Amino acid sequence: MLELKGFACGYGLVQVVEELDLTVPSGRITALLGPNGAGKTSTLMAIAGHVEVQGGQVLFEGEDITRLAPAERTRRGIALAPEGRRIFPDLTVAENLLVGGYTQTAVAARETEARVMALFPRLQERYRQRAGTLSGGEQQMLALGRALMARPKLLLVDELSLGLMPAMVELCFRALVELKVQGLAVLLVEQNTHRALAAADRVAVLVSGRKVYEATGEQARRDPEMVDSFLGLKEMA
Amino acid sequence: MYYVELLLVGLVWGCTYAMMALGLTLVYGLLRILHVAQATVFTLGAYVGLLVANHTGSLAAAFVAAGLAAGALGPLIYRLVYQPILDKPPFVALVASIGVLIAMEDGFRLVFGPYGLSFAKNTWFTTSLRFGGLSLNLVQIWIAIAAVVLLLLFALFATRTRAGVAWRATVSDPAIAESFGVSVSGVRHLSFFIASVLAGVAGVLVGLLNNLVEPGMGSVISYKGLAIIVLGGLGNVPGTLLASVLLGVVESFGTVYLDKVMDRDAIAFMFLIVVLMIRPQGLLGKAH
Amino acid sequence: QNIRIGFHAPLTGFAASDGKTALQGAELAVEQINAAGGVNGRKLELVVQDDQGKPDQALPLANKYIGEGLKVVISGSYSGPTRAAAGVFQNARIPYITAYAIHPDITRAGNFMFRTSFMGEVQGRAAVKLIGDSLKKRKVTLLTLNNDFGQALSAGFKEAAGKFGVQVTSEYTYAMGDRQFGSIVASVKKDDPEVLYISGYFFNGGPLVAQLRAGGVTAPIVGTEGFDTHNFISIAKDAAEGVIITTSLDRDTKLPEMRQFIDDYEKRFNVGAEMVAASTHTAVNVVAAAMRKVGADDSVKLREAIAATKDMAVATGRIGFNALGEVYKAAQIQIIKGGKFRYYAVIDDPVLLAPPTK
Amino acid sequence: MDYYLSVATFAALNVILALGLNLISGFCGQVSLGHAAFYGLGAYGAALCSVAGLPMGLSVAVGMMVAGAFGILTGFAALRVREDFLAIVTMGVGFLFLGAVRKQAWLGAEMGIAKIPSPLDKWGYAMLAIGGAVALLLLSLHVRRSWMGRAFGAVAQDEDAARSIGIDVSGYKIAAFFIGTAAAGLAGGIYAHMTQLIVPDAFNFVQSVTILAMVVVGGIGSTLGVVAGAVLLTLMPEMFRFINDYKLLVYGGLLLAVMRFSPEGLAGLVHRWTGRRLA
Amino acid sequence: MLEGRDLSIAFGGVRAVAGVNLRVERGELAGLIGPNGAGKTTLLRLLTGVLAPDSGSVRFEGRDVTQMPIHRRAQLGFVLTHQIVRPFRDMTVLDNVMVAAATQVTLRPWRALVSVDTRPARLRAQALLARLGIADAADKPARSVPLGYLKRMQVARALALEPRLLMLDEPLAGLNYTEAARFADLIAQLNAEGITIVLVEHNLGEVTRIARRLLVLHNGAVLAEGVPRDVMARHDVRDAYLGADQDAVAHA
Ligand SMILES: Nc1ncnc2c1ncn2[C@@H]1O[C@H](COP(=O)(O)OP(=O)(O)OP(=O)(O)O)[C@@H](O)[C@H]1O
Ligand SMILES: Nc1ncnc2c1ncn2[C@@H]1O[C@H](COP(=O)(O)OP(=O)(O)OP(=O)(O)O)[C@@H](O)[C@H]1O
Ligand SMILES: [Mg+2]
Ligand SMILES: [Mg+2]
Repeated sequence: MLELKGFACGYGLVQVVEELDLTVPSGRITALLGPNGAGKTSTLMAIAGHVEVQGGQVLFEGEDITRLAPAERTRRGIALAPEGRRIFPDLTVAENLLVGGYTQTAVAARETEARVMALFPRLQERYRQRAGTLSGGEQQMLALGRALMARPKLLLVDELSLGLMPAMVELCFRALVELKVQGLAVLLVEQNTHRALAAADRVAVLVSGRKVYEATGEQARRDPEMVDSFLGLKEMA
Repeated sequence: MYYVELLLVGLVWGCTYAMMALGLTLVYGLLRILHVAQATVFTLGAYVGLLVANHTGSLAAAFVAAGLAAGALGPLIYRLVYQPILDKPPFVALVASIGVLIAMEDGFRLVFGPYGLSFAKNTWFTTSLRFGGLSLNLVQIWIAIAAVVLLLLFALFATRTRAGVAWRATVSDPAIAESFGVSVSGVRHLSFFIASVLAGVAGVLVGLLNNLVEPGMGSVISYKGLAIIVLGGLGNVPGTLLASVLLGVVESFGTVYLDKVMDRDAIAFMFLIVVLMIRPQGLLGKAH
Repeated sequence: QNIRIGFHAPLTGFAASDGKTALQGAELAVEQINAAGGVNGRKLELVVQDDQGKPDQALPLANKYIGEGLKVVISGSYSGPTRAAAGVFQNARIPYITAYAIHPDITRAGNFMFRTSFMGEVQGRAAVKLIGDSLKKRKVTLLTLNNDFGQALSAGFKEAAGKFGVQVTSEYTYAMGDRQFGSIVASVKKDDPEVLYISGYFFNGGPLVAQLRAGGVTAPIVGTEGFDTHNFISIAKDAAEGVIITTSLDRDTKLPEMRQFIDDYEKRFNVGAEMVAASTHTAVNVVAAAMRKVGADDSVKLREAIAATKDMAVATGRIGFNALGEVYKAAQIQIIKGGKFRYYAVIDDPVLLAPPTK
Repeated sequence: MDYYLSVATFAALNVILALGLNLISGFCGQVSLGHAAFYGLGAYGAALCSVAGLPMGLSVAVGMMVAGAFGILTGFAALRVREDFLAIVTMGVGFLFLGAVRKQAWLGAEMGIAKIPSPLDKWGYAMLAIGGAVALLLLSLHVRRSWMGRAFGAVAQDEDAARSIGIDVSGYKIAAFFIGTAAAGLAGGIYAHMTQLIVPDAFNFVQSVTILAMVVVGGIGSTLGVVAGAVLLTLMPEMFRFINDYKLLVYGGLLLAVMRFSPEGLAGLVHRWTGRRLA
Repeated sequence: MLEGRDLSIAFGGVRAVAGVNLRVERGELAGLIGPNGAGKTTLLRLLTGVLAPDSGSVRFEGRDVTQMPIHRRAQLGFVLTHQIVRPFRDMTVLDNVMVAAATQVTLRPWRALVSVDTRPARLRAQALLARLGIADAADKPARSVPLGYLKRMQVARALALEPRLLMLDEPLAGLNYTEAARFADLIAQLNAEGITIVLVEHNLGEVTRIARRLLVLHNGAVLAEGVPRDVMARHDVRDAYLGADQDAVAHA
């Protein structure tokens, strides 16, 4: 589905990720882990088209999308639930979802919306509420729901559990698993290593902008200590 | 009767403000830019309208031409001036905008002369309708109608259409909106276009009302426009409307009753300051 | 070598329209004088500077003229810059002639200062006589432009009102930038005066008169030299008909110098002559006449020669200066008829129009 | 000579004005579009005292205090409103000052105040203005180095965060407004005595914008940059006298060009070329 | 040490905090937990003065501080860190901490004007950065430093104020679990050194590990209060906080 080849990204003169090769297959959750500042968010934002790709290629369904505008990527099937959620606070829940499905026809959007509502019934209850007044968890659901409205083939999720209470974290992870079962490719960035390992089919670890470890979910789960050491936490702790 | 007349005068004048201020609100809401250079768009509209009217004798043609000319200038200013400095602190755009205003005002003077031009025939202005002791001329009536209709259309657009929702999404987070397929650059150009057409049309109307089009005619109304968008609660469209009308009325009464104390501009800005000291977020703005 | 005469005017900024007209009047005078052989065989040359109508621009500019060794300077500007420059030229002992700035302080800066137009107060008095004696009206509403020009005119008007039995029943003021006068029109309708006296320039007076008439005010309107331009008529259109103004230029004049100025100006610039241009034209001719007498190189002698000007026929009539450097001349009353300024009356009252002598 | 002296005096006055504004806007982050009003308050305060017979030194000091006092009031306004709201409120303060003075007979209304005693000669004023400019320059450099400058920086960047680490945000804002506007008052006092004539229009919105332009063209926050900006923008219209008719066109165009191509102003250019940050 | 009496605030229709009473004793480490939107952040903002309560009062060391401005409270040693990190973005990390370390000097603007000596503040700031393990980022501008560093910098900034009462709003969010554990240890250590701490956290594992006492907020009111083990054992707490998936969470 998505393939990064010799990928590098950064901000002007600073390159924060280099020489990254990564494959994100459909029907799988791929977890991208790493300590703070490793470049996970930057990678995700670069795939979505918001951060400058400074080297290598981004291939999506075999086509080079390295230089495409963000909107065009969405049209091709990439959707983003960004770090910090970044819902539109002044718009209602309904309007947020409308923007999410902006590239879809009205009919398709209505259909997708029904599915999102089935996934997150809470959003139905808050349908006409200003999104800025939702609680943290509800906002996270909205961010996921908004991304799903674009009917993506690839979903990019940054910090799914940040600031969520445990029940909420659980709910959101369940939703992800359900989506992957439906055939979606998911690229997940997460600090909650245990939770991420539990859900992931593939795991890659990024440290200081370089990939230091890659394995299947099975392998990684068998040896979480191993992952920790790659995260650079083991020897510090 | 006298008070009713003062009120009416204020309302009509407030409508002119509204047409100017709505555009400023659009631009501010989207880009956080205090678009002082809107004044030159207004003035260009007035000049083009006047030249076309004097040439063809048709006011309809004048409005269309003015709207188009203004509608071209606004997005052009965005492209050449604002777009490259969007990520800079806001005063950068403000000073650049003031630079455009100074240069263009002088440009108008060089091209059209310092004296100002007037309409060869201005039947709208000379045709008055009388109701009891009140009289309004056709220009004033058109101003009121144009302001109300255009603002209603805009309100419908913003809340009821997909494009309107996309516009508001862009206001709150352009990068993410873009990511969902909203063409941010398109929305920005469109906003400048709408704002500029409004300003251009307002320019012709004010030109007709004064029967005079001059190089500096836009600056004061544009400063007041900025005061209005702040008064209304930056980026808030209904607030802008309310503030425009209120300011028109305050000025209308103030120029009579505070005549010995301060002039018209001072009255307007004193009102602004007093309101903001009581409600720092503006009349209909949201506290943060 | 040419004789260089300083000339500053607001060529840019809010007063650029009067600045341009003023410059044209002066240029016409220089062209005419040079065509006739110049002064004592030398050609005149204007050294033009833009003061933007701002006092603080006038200071460096005045110093620049002094630094360049000019012996005489003419102001084609408003009171602000002219007042600011006056002190500088007085200290440098350089004759300084203001063409149409009306503030009293200018000539009081010293004996090197002259004025070829009416002081504001004098013109205001002329208007009172016009209203009281010719129009025979009593109750007047003043619409005063809130700048030095308007305030000076109104002050003169109010001061003389009692003498002619004229009563100021109300006064409203407006600012330079105002073009919309709805509340003033409403107030005038409420007051219902017999006559209106409006100070101001064409760019605010034009819309004001138009709006008054459109609002149904029918009382006669008396204006000032600020309306004395065809631009006023093209703005106010039909509403301008019947407006009477006090000014220095008579379009139906019999005086050859004035007649010739009016005709030549129209020929040269393709627009009707205006009071502002006539005034700068006059100033240049006063300077030239003085130079013919005492030469162009000694500013003190030049001052004496200018001060001695008496009963000189120029574009604005027959003029002379009093001890303060103020001009004496008759006030021309013009009326707008058929879209043109026409003769209405002359007020030639040496007592009423006497400028102050100190 | 006289000409150069008077240009130099105006340049020095503009340096005082621009550095004062830079303290408020550059150091403390409070955008002001009404600085000319304080220039005017200083000028009127000093002029009234001087006409009433006070010696010049005392008059100028009173002018500074008047401007500073109104500056403190504006500082209180800055506690209520922020950023763009504050920009427009200060713009309003400018219009309010002008519109009120225009109508006050005791301030000479439109006629302004004339015949202000003028005890110094041209050299005297030039020296005084330049002395004031140098003093303010040193003060600015000192403030930047002092803890006041650091606290200003914190307020400018995030007032809520500044508050939560114990910085008296209100106190600093008011201090910035006081110092900056008192400086403008100083310039106003010197100006009034030098020209012996002040009229309201000299302190209008365009003047405020011109001062802001000096700050921004120089590089907001950079003391040396702002000095350069003030001198440059004073000299430029003088240098452009020969193109009389296009002066404002060029001036506006220049403002635009600087913002467009070097938004950090002259200081930004120096930084780009030499890699060094101007103080 | 700190006492909130009957604190309430509403935004529009939402009663975010409704009649909360709470006491924090000197030297304790209290955890404040509750579902998303329970009103924890709002309560903290009321206590520290960022928001003014609609009703109720706040007492700090026996003094009524309800009307006292934030910076004065901070100077008294009553300090809050923000849930969303707010560095001075254009300053270096070191400068960020230095400004906080100099509150004695910056207390009065006029005194600040005559003080140029930065050494004491610099030394203290450097020591704090070292203590929090971020000395390597001292000279980087805060804008370019990753979130984990900023979170620690924020705590360094708070410590520079020599707080006696520290309120931390989700300091562990965004840290991975080993980092979170280290950070929690640090918090416990600070507490052991005598700083009273109120900690808002969703990371239950760490809060229950280091906090002596838990307060559970639900719908703007205190639902339960007591020793972590007892509180977490209560059914109403588990229902409110953990939802239906109690088992899953118990493992987290
Ligand atoms: N706008 C920016 N300009 C310059 N550098 C940046 C910018 N945003 C991030 N960086 C730098 O890029 C590097 C990677 O940051 P990124 O946010 O991608 O890390 P991350 O792995 O998502 O970390 P975290 O777990 O803290 O979210 C960091 O060193 C950061 O300082
Ligand atoms: N300024 C505001 N305007 C309107 N509602 C608000 C405002 N601030 C908070 N709220 C509402 O008050 C409630 C409590 O919010 P608060 O931020 O205190 O929750 P919290 O317990 O900190 O949640 P989280 O764990 O998600 O941070 C929420 O429902 C929120 O939407
Ligand atoms: Mg990240
Ligand atoms: Mg919270």
